[in-house]
Amino acid sequence: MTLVERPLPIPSSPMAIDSSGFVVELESFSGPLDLLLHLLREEQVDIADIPIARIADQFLRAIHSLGLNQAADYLEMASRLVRLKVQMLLPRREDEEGWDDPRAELVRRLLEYQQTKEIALWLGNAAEQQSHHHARGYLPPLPEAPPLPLTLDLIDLLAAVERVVTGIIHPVLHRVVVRPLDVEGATERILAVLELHDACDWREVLGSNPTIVDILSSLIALLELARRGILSLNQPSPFSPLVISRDPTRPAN
Amino acid sequence: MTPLAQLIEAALFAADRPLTAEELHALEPDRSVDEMREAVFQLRDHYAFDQHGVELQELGGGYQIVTRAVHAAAIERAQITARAPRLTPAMLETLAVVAYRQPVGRAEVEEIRGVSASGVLRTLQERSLIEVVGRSEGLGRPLLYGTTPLFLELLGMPDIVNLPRADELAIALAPATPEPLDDHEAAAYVDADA
Amino acid sequence: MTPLAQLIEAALFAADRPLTAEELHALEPDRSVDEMREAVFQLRDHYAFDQHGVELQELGGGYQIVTRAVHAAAIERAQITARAPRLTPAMLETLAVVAYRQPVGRAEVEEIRGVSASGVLRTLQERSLIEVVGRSEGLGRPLLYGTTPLFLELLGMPDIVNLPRADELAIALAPATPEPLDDHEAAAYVDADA
Repeated sequence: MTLVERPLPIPSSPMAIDSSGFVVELESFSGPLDLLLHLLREEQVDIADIPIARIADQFLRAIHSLGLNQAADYLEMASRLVRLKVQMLLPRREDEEGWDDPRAELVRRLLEYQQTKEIALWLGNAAEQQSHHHARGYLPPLPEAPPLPLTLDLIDLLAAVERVVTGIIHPVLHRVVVRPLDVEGATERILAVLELHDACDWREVLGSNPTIVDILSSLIALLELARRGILSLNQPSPFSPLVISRDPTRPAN
Repeated sequence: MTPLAQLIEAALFAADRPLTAEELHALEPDRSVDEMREAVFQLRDHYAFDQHGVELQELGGGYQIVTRAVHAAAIERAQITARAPRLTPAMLETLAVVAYRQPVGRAEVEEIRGVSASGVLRTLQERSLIEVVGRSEGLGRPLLYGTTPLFLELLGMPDIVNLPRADELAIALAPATPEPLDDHEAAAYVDADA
Repeated sequence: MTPLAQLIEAALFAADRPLTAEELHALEPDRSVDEMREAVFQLRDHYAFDQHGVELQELGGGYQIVTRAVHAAAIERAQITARAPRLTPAMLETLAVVAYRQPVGRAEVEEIRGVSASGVLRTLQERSLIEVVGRSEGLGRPLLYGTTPLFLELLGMPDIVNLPRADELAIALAPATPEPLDDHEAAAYVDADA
């Protein structure tokens, strides 16, 4: 895929620009796939070769102004796009055979959805045409006759049960389990290692038999220390180990 | 038929009430009311001359196309105009609640469906699909409803126990708040990582 | 017009929906269904030949008299009757999926459209454009939906087979798509980098 960055095109209708960036009127879209197709059309790119990174960024920007009733559907698509973006950005080994394009599933869904939209357009036109024909307006009163037997079947009744049940609002309880991360301890451990060495390997700061909590604590500590300029993180080449080095301008205490 | 008679035929057909000559005039404001009236008579004569199954009647100062009386008996016999009345969604939903929760009071039906239920309950009662089966012990001793033998008959079921059990339905009717992870499981989950 | 065509005209005028040849047969059980059908076509030809304001359409497996499209503008301008409310894009897309995949469950509709579908399915059901046609064998035995005769009536179609075939559409689905990376492989792929 091409990762050549072009300046973002000025979004045209149904997008509108305001001072805070651009705002999408999501009412104009019938769902995340519709919005995605719109962005692809704006970019004039082939569905079969989607520039995922750029489209994912635009999608995230577009849903920024989302009304909350549809949020879940759009956010789910956003997370898919971000995941695809990550998969596309991961370097590939030269010797890798038969690499499956992670975008294939999205492409299939977009094509299927595009076909659905085409049918919907056809149906809409047919309904529009037929709306020019009016049926009989006046209906004669029913003749005085014994009422016909009611019709009731199990499928109708069960459909009604489902409608009732889905209409009931259940309070949804989430229990968040707090996992204690020891970022301070990890920070101390990393600084202690860097006291002794100018540079070290990621594994050296973890200690022996690290738990997932240790790994996460160390990762956050490393990122925080890098952000504060106390150390720098480097990966010399794809797939090589990460090198953690003390900021050369800061002498070891 | 002249174009004006065609237009009048279409309008009288689509209208749900007799139309006066003035109302018909709105169809073609360029023509006079008299011209419209003349075209109406042309349509009437056409129906009579060609022996149509319908005729044009003057009713309450307006005009209307009606079926000729001679066909009324055959149409009624074939019951073509009547549809077997189907239950509305509101009736079905109320019936669903009563079937699965009986004996059940109005308040509970309203709480589950989120709308007032007195009208629908009365209609269902009039149609003999539900009946009063007792009174609750609660405040004001409200009436309790249950389904009738006719209800089972319409569903072709020998007994109420033949209804699919609630736990066989996609989502169980029973009060179903999703069980949160209990403390024991949560603890086990954390331990597994350690 | 023949007496049989007259009777059919009267019956079609009195009905609020398309009538099938079998329903019309109940008007004159002594005649054959084929004879009834022939008389229907005679009526249709009469309307066309005499340039009536109405025409006979084949809709949803039956026959119905409707006004000719050329008069629609005048009828609506004169406020004699209103046009049916338009279908929203969400409703049209959902109808497209149901029409081509029926019988189809809610999950499949949601998978194709990428949005939750329970609200729009319910609306279409309340407008009698789709109906429950059965239950799937799958987990939870979800309800399956199909289109109704009213759906065909609304689109002016005699039968569901009159929908365009998939290969007549501009975008035909690719016959085979490669399997996407599944979670397991994706995880292994990331691990290889560590």
